[in-house]
Amino acid sequence: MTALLHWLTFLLSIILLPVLTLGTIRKTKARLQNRIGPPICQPIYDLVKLSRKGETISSTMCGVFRLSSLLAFADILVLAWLTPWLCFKPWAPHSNIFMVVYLFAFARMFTLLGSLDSGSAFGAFSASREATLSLLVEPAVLLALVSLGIFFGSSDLRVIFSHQTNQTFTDSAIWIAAGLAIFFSSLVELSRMPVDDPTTHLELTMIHEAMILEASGRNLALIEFAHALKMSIFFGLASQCFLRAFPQFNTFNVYSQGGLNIVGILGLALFVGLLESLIVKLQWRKVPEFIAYILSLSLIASLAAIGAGVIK
Amino acid sequence: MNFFISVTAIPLATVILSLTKLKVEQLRLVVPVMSWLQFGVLTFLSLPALQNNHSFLTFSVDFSIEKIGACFLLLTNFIAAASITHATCFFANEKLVGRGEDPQHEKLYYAACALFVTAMSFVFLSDNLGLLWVSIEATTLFSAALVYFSRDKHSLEATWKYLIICSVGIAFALLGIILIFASSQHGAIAGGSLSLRLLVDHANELQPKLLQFGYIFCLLGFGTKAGVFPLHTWLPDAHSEAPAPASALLSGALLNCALFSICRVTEIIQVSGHSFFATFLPISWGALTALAASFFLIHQVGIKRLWAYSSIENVGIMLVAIGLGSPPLFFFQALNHSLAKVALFLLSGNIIQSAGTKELKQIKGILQVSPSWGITFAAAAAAVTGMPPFGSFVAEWMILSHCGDLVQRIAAGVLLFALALSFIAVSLHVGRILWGKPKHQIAVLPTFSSTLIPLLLCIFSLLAGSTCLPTFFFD
Amino acid sequence: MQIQDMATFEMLAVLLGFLSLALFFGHRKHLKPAIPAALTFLASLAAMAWLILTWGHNFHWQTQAPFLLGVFPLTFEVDGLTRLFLLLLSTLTCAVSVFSPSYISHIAAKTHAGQYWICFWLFIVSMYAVVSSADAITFLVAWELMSLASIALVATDHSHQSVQKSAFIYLGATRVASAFLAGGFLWMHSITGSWTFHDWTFCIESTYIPAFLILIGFCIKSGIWPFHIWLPYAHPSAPASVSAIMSGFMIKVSVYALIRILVFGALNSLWIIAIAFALSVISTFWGVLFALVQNDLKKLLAYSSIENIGLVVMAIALSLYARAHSLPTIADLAIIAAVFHSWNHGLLKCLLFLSAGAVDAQAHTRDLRSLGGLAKRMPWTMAFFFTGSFAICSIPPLNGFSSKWLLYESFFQNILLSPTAIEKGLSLAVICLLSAVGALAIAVFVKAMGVGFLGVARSKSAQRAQEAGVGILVAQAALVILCVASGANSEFVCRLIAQSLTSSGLKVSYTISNGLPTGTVAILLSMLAASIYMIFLKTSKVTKYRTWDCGFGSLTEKTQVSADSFAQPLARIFRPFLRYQNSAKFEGADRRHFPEEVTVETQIISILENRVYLPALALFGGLAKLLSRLQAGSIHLYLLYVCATLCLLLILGMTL
Amino acid sequence: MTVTATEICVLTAALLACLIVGSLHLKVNLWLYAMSTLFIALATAAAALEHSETGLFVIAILIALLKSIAIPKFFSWAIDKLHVYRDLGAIIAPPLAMHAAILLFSLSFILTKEIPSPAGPGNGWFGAAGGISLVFTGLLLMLTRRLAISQIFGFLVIENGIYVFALTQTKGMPLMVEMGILLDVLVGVMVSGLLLFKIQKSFEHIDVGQLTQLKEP
Repeated sequence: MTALLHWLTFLLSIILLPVLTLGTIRKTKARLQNRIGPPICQPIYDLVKLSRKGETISSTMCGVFRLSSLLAFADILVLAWLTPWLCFKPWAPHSNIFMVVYLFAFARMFTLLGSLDSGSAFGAFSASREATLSLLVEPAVLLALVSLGIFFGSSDLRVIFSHQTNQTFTDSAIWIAAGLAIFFSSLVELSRMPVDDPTTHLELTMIHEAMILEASGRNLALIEFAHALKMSIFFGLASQCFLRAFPQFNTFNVYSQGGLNIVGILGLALFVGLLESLIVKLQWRKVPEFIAYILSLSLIASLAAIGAGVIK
Repeated sequence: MNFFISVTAIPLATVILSLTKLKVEQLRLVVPVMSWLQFGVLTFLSLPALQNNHSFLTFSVDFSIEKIGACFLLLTNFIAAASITHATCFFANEKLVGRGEDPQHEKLYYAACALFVTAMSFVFLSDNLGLLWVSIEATTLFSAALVYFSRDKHSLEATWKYLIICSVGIAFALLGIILIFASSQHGAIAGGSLSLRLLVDHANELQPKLLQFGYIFCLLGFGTKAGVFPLHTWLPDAHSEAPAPASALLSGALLNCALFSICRVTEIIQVSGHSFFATFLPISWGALTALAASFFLIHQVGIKRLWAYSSIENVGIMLVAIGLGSPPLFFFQALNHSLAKVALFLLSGNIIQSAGTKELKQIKGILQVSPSWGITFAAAAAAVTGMPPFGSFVAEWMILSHCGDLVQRIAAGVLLFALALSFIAVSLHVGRILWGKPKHQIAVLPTFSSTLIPLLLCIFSLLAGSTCLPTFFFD
Repeated sequence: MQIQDMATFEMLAVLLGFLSLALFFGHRKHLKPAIPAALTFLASLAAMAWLILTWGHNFHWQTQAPFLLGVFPLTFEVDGLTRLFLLLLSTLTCAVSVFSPSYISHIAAKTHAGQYWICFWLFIVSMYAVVSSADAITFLVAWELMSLASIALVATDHSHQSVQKSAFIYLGATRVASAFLAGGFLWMHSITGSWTFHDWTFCIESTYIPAFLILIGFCIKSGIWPFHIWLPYAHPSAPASVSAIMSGFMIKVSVYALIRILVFGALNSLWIIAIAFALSVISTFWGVLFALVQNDLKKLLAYSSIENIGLVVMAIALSLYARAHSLPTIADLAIIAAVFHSWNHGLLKCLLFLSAGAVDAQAHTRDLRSLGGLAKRMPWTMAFFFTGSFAICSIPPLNGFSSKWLLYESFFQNILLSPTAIEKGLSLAVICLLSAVGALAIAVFVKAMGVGFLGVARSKSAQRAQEAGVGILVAQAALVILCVASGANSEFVCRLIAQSLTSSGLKVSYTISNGLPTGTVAILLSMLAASIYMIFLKTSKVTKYRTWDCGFGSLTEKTQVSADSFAQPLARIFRPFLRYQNSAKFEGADRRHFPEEVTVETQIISILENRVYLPALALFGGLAKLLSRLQAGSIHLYLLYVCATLCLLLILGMTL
Repeated sequence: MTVTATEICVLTAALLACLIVGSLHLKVNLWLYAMSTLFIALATAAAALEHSETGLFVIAILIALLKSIAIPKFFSWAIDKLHVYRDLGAIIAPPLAMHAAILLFSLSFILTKEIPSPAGPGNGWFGAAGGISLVFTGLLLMLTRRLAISQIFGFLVIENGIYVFALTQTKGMPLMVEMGILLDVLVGVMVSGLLLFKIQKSFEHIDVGQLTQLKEP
């Protein structure tokens, strides 16, 4: 019975959390700009509207374009099941760090291909940029996760995120470092500010938005939802890291843990909204430097984990 | 005396036939038969020596032969017969490309060839160092006539250099022989002796200093004839200017004679206990020769000069084998080199006739002109550069694996380097010849008879490497 | 005893068979390719069947007179490890022989069919021999035959200067490699007195130099940095059927030999392991970096081979290191990773080269700058190429990921288990680098896929391309199925590899308790995708319209992103390694302000080639020139040499 | 230590050979060579007297007839026929070369001092020195002359030197070998003499210093 409940909650969070996260970010930004802004649930309405519409695709395209969004979406769903981004997530098989990272790559690769299918220069340029960013950010994500893996002696995220030890200062430090690394690299992965401005209207400066320029209707709905889900997964992981940095977190029961987790995700969304209101998009050439900072954060976390292991 | 007659009868008959008014077309039928007959006679004569491993077969006072010598004798005559057989076809084609108008030249060629081969045979047959020297000098004189065959300025220049440098070198060898003779007079053998067998038997009692210097002079002298670096200077000129079958003989047979002489003398000094000298010198010199020759191969312009330098490289390898004190190894390497190199020279002759030039740059697309030539050529080139499954791979591998002490290992390293370099250089040139589109009008169409001998030689080389044939020498 | 007679008999059969084939086919310039291809297929199938049927049995053969190699017998051994590699070979040969008939007919005009097939057979047979050889001499003989045959095959289309050049570069590299090997083998023989690989151990200090020589030899032949220079020349120049085997299997022969000689010989010199490790790390990075900027599809694949072979050698080096430090779990994991990745890369690279060959045959070009839009014309080829690309980018659940994950995992375990902090840090750095390399590989293959197959055709010939013949497709489909199958059953394959290695004498156990859920992921993914498609996308109303052009209209094939510009942002980051050379040409009457035609060409300058290899070659050339000055033609000079030598010898004689 | 008649003759021959290096006139060279060879024949005869060997007498006569009369006659005829009377000299000037030859003459005494002679210590030293000196002189001659004919002279001098060495350092080389050597030299001279005319015919000179067509590029 509890298992069923778990599953139901989980499915509900898969459907709702992404939308709420996105909505929270938008709302925060609107409020900070002195606008009322759309309701938090606006993304849901958007998605529903999109799925009612017909699709317009380029005559140059072959099946790859539609296939890519489909597979990317399915892949993110699988990831949502595999990755312990929610602490009340039901059982899943071995969710290996490397596998998770490469499943993200799977989705990215399809998105890149989809953007190239139309023969449009916008899509292709943004794909090229996305590939460039991924070169820098993939090690950052991987190392952030690996730092936890090293510290807890396993490459299985399930093991890592269910660790119940008496917390020391080192533990907290490493959780926080890894959380920061995951959070910041997620900004790059998700094409948020300061790397990419999702609300920009100039095709030449866009990254993610230009890749999906040709998408419309249900196809766009899939892409948008997958993107939002990916965001929740990342934020979920990051928020769990931050939460687990507090020794008290382990003492809570599973419901309050879950609640805190969701609050954490929305909190991070709030933070992102705040951030996006305060900073500007970086010039494209400055982006690698920014990511280099994130990578070094991950590296520091990993080295700290190694150091902690050696001292232990 | 019987022995003398039986060895010289057929060549003399050939000489006489060549100098009579016999038509050259008829001669072309007779001469190969004669040369194969001579091969048969010599096989019959040396059969007992081949069957016995370590004993000498004595013919007369100054003439005897043992197993390796007999092997060399047969190899030389086999090569000679093959070369002459091919030569008849080669000269017939020469007419087609508008060269060799005077049939008298060709007749003279056959006569000189017969004498040359006989002189070479006596190198292996003679037990007497003096006679050995006389035979070697005779080979120089007779082969000069072969080098001079085309009677143009280049061949004249080549002949002159060949004659003068080799004669000077051989003169030093004579000095060396005299020193060895002198060393034998110091109590070892009453009245001294030039008999190789006696010298080997009494090697310990020879005067060491004289022997050592005698060896140095012999090495220098016969080395000049063998073409070790830097005494090789005559060799590329002579080989490239002689007609292809004669180049084949020079490279496939004459070099062996010179090296065989070195081998015989080395044997004495190695038995005498000064083996360091007789090991170190040939091995290091051989390695150096191979190295230098492989460098020479890089920027070659002439097809036959290329093979000439490749011969020098192989001479270096054989010299190392001699220094290792293993005549069977030396013979095995010589056998493989001779088979492949003769095939290469003969084919190069065909290619030169067909392309109308000796310049490597001008020859292209032989694989398209004639796949059979091309493939045989490639196979022979692979054989000569020590690629498996040809015999030279096995021979070189055995030589390399015999290198034991430090000096020898360094030499082995140098040889490995030289072999790699020479393979690369040779195959660069061979590739350029074989591949691409033919540049020229095809003057001579490839025929079966012009491919037969090289192909057979290649097959023999293949058999020497991929069957148990060599075990015969290494018993 | 009986088995030895059998070996002789088999040798005879192989020789006679080969001879009769050579006599029958060798001289034919034109040949129906179906006949020799069918022969190849049947023979490979028979070999595969034999390998599978005799699974678990080890065989040892030694030839008797008269089938000796001079005085050396030929010895062969088939054990677990051999069997794994032979199985890969026979699989690839099967696929290639199915591929060949329709492919060969495309290049028939440029090929001498008889010579091609003879060389091809020789190539295949010699690879069987190399892998199954039990002693150094047999190995070297087969190795050289393999090299010679592959050189001839690379030069199949030898009327082009560029092909000749490639063949020569390959030839030089391969000969240098065998010189190193010969040196190492001879040295080992003089230490151990044996030619048999079984008797060679590399545990004592005197064996380190030969081990190093052997390592370098194999590194050259497998295309490890900085010896990889030949590979991007040779593989693209050969016909696709050959480059598929060369890249798919021939470079793995070196990997096999490294495992057979150095890993089985328990090399424990940290320096040599460190060198192998460093070189392989650089190769992975270098390979993928240069693959990124290639415009020739096959060249791109060749550089990707360098990357992957780097991964394999890295795994071998890690295994050696772990064994030397008695960390058996890591050693086992790494060696399984090495073998598994060799397998996977073999299948994948063969597949990709076959696809590239199909593209080449149909579109008459491999240049990404004139490809594009093939997706609509060659949908099947595209599907196969895409699957292969995904797998080689190690995207789960395909097989490329399974082996790369093993490598990641073994480095991860190394961080956990190895004793010192330096080694932990190094492993971490490698993990970081591997993921960067993985991301770069994705960029590389997205470029190949996106620019090559998607968008609008960039040239007339690409526009006219048709779907390739049935044989070409079937061969690729078979390989795709194998890739997917071995990816989904990765645990089974790992256990198989561990068992095979154990049966060949190296104790290896597969200890991962909870393996990767690749199978589950695969099934889930496809089910999810299928159901979403059925209920959501299929019913969607689709309208076709122009690509978004900002309202300007008239998008042409020129307005697409080009292969160069796709790679540009990444290439800019790696400016120190990737040196561009730009050249612009303006044409027209008033060229200055209103040129009629502007041609801009970008070329990558290979630093290694320009700074290291060409100067080295120039050094050799210069030395040769210097030496040839000795041969100046003057007889006086020549006589002087005689005098000089005399003096030298006399001095030597007096002092010694 | 006694100096025998043989040795005096040999040294005289060696000195005469040194003089050859000093002159570029072919006829003078030829004459000097003939004289030098004659002294060698005399030395052979003296040795024959010393060891009372009749075989050596035969050889002495043969040398006198063939090498000091027939060969010079032949070359004298050839010089007239070719209309070449003067060499051009190569590398170093003739007077200098002659000094070098004399230097080598003295050097050869130092070089041969240690050679053990079968006749006992100290014996045969001068003979060996003469022989070696002749070899050196011959080499020098070949090096410092441009004409083909002079190179043949040089070779003949070397041959003389080797013969002298054999004569003084060994007790009786086998006759057959001696004859063979003599025959070879003769044939060699004939062959190279023949070539001489061919060179004149093809190149219109006999300057071998100019024969440098065959070389590495």
